[in-house]
Amino acid sequence: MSIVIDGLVLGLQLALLSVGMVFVYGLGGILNLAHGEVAVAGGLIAALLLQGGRPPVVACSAGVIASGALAWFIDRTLLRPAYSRHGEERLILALILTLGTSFALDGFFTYRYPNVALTLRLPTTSVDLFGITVRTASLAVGGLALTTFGVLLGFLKSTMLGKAIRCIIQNEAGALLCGVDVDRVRTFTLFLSGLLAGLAAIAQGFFSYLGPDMGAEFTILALIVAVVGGVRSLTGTFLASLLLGLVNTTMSYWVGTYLTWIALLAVTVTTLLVRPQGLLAYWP
Amino acid sequence: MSPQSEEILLRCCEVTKRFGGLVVLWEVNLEVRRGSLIGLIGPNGAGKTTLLNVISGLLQPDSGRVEFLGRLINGLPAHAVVRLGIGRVLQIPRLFPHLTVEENVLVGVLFGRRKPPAREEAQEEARKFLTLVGLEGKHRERVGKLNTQEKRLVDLARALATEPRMLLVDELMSGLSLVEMERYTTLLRRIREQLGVAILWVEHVMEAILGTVDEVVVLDHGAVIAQGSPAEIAQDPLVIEAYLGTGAREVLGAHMGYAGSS
Amino acid sequence: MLEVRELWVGYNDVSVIRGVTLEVPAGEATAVLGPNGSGKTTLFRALVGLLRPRSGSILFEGVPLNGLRPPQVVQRGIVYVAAERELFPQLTVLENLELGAYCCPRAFQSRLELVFELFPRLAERRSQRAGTLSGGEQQMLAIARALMAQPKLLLLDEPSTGLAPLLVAELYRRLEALRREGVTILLAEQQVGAALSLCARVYVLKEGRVAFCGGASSLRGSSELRKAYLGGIGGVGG
Amino acid sequence: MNARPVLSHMLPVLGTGIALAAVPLFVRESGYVLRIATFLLMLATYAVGFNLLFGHTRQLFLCIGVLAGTGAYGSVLLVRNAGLNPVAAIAVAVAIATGLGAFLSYVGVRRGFGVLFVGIVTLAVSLIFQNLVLGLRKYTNGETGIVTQGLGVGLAENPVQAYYILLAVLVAALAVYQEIMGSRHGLALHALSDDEVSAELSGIDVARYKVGVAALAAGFISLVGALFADWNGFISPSLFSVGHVDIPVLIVLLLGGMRTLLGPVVGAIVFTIVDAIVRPFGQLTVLAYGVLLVALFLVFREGTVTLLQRGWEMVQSSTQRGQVGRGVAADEDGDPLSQRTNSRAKSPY
Repeated sequence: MSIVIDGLVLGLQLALLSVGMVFVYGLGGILNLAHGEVAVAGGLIAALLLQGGRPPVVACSAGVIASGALAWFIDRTLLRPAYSRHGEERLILALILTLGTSFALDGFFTYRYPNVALTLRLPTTSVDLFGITVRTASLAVGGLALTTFGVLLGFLKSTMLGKAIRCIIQNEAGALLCGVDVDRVRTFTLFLSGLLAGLAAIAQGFFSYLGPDMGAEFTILALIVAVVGGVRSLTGTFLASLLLGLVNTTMSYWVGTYLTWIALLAVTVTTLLVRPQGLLAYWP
Repeated sequence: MSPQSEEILLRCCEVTKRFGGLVVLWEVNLEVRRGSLIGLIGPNGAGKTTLLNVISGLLQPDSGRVEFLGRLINGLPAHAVVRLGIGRVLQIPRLFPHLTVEENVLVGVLFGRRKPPAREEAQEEARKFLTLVGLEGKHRERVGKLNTQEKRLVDLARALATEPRMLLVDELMSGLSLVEMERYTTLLRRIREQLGVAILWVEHVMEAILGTVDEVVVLDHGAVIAQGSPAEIAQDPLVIEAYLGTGAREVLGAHMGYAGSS
Repeated sequence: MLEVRELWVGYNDVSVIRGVTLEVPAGEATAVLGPNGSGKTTLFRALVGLLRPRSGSILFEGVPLNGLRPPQVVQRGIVYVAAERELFPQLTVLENLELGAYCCPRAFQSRLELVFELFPRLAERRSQRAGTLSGGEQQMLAIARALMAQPKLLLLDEPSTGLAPLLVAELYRRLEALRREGVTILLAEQQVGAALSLCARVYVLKEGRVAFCGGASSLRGSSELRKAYLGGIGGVGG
Repeated sequence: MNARPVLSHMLPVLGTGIALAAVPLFVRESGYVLRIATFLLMLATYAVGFNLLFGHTRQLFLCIGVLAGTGAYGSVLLVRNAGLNPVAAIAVAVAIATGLGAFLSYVGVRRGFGVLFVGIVTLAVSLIFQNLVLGLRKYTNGETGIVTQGLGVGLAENPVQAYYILLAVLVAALAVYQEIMGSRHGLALHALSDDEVSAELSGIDVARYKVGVAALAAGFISLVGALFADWNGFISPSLFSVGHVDIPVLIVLLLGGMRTLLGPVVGAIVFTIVDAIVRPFGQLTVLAYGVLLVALFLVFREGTVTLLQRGWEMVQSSTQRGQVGRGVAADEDGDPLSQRTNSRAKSPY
């Protein structure tokens, strides 16, 4: 039972990570391969601030905001030339630009901060919840993720900007005709995706640790979730995250890490082969 | 007409195509005889281009048969359909921007025929078709340098270079002036007479088509609503309704010459 | 209210609109008629900034619109209802309307009442997803969403497309009511009869040029319209 | 067909071969430089394959490392565990990798994947391969890797001989490339990389070309992979990871110029020099790769070879403006971002 809970919480963390990627793809037709590095950047800044003796809450918030700012910066600088193109050309250009960015950032982090890692230890390791032993880390991450999604959902459902995001994903032309400034919303979405990625990095800090070299892994995890969930569907992303989180924890419990990875990737490839549009493509 | 010219090249039987829940073609029947020039018209969204896509193998019909020279061709990939003798001219020309004008046509000569000619001959062939469409002297230019009219002509030459027995032409006239339209109509007539190619011509500029074609087929909402000579079509109340909408007849009735009929 | 002078618009090197000049007087409904491919949609897209004109000027209430992007045009009070409707299928009717009021959220409540009064059907379906509405209701919603932005000028592109004749009649009754409320309308239509029932002034486009312009009454009995749609050839039988 | 045109269109290939063949004469005393030069040859051959895949058929295969790794691990395991003789083992491994390349391409074509999905699927394949090698510890020794000394054809013993063998592979790849591009198939590849629908409507069997090209590229890549295993004396999964193979190859191709004959070679030379400079800084190489990739794609997307060609054409046109006329003049002010092919000067037919 505690494995299931761990799996679900891991799923929530995956969702934090991948929802941003899906947003950006849905809005801009850009797959941000530097997404994982954005998360790591936030985590590292939080870790550095912690080392400097700042209180954890301040350090973590600063890290999350830094992630958002980095994503915003990438949008305003590197992605400009990509936005001026359309269709497949934009996709390829953005793909290679963000791939390069991710390498540059990864190289920088591992070179400059090889030994910095973010770990957030909680006072107790596990608690008893309705007769089930649950790790406090799981509780913390679960709480963090659920709160975030609550806020995010509220934002999407009830603010004008949130609605604008949802409607651009559905119909960009329609949004333009309503007077939505698509360009600006797009930039804001990158910022938002950065914030979410930063939170995912903090969550990683609760679970175990976050090192400077984990960007690529994060990107790939987000990519897997996005593909399985159908790159444009939020509900799909959410469910795919939970599913893959469960698969991940149960598999690594029963068979070991390598096979888990292979299983995850096999799920991805199979999904692409059977339903290229993702599991829940026709769902909202 | 001689019995040979009566021979049916293409036959569509009950062709139906849906996109999701939307019916784009509904049991379309169509016959194209050897060497004939048929206009396919209809309002926006009538399914004209979809029909051409089904015939040329870019889309597969959901049901029904497409036969060419008595052979079932639905299920064949587009390149195989081209080699059987159905050329296609797209509405917006899609050329190969990194190749010269002549090389663009050469692609058609070398790959669109069942038995491609040897290299020197192929080059000559390509020039022959460029001359036919009036692009002689442009063969070494890169297609990116051409204007859209010239690009359309290159596309036409490329389609002709595959030695089709039937040419599918999609809205050649959009965005043209009357003088330019004249040029195209003359060109298409010449192609048909010189090469004996049957032409199925989708157009929504009615004026261009009605004076040129032998027969008109009218599509509306994916179904054939009328078929006949241009003069018959221009008077057909169903066609006028499809184009001008209900009520138009009442408004313009007096002038239309069949006031009160319904 | 809207003055278009010598407008040229095109894609790449093909000009679709070739020197169109037209005027839309405030408070009136004006129709742009013409067959498929005559350039109606291109004209509208240029008016709202989705396409950049090659030359010519667009004046709205005396102020030039050239170079503005769609959101800014909407803010000036020109709202475009595309033939494709461009709704947000997975949002509810109410949410679609809310987005319509994106530039003027404060006026939302008052506009909503007005729109529901005009289209009571939408009030009944306010929490239904837009994608599940019937074709007629979707068209109503598209127009209603445009009205939420407090338009001074409403551009309607083929609102009758895909609607049954009865629905077309109903739609035009609503449009008539709107016009009486003081909304200026510029309408592109294939359904000549319906358009003439609403509009006082008519332009007929043909191959990107104005082939006829004048009062609706002077069009009745004129052969221009028929020529534009069916060409000169069929005229023999008339 | 007479011999002259064949010779003249193979001239750049031969020239490259001769120039590179001279390298060992100059660096004989320095084993380190020869090693780097040998690695350069492999990189260039990978890039020739990737050029066919991405440059000419728009198949973004992010699994060049897997194809090379299949050649390497396949041949080594066949010798070690199945007792095959090295040459036969390499042949079998190359055949397997060729099949894998063709299969991946076929799946992509069949499902109608765009560049993005092909990229994602092949990236996933790369990760699966990594984890598979790690997981099958019993055969592969996992991360520890396998010492391949004495398992192969003996390239490790004689570095000069190894250099020439790999040079022969590169020249063969270039010759095959040039031969294809000079034939009617070259025209088909140019056409389908410009517009697949149009190519199909001109009668080109796009699917067959894509799968065929993938098989061919996979063959060359895996052959080099197998020879690398032997030459290097050691293989481990990280040597075939995306970061170690695919990214450098991507940079090499962008640096040299996509859809050109010599782009891969020129790119590999420039890349090797840059790499030699930044390598002492350890992790900074990754940073340098990244910055290079971004900078290249932003400002230098045409590649060195195309730029040189353009410059050459300009020089030519200014000296003989009268005869060349519009054709060349038109080239100069063309779209600066579009990539040109090297065979432009000749007819690609």
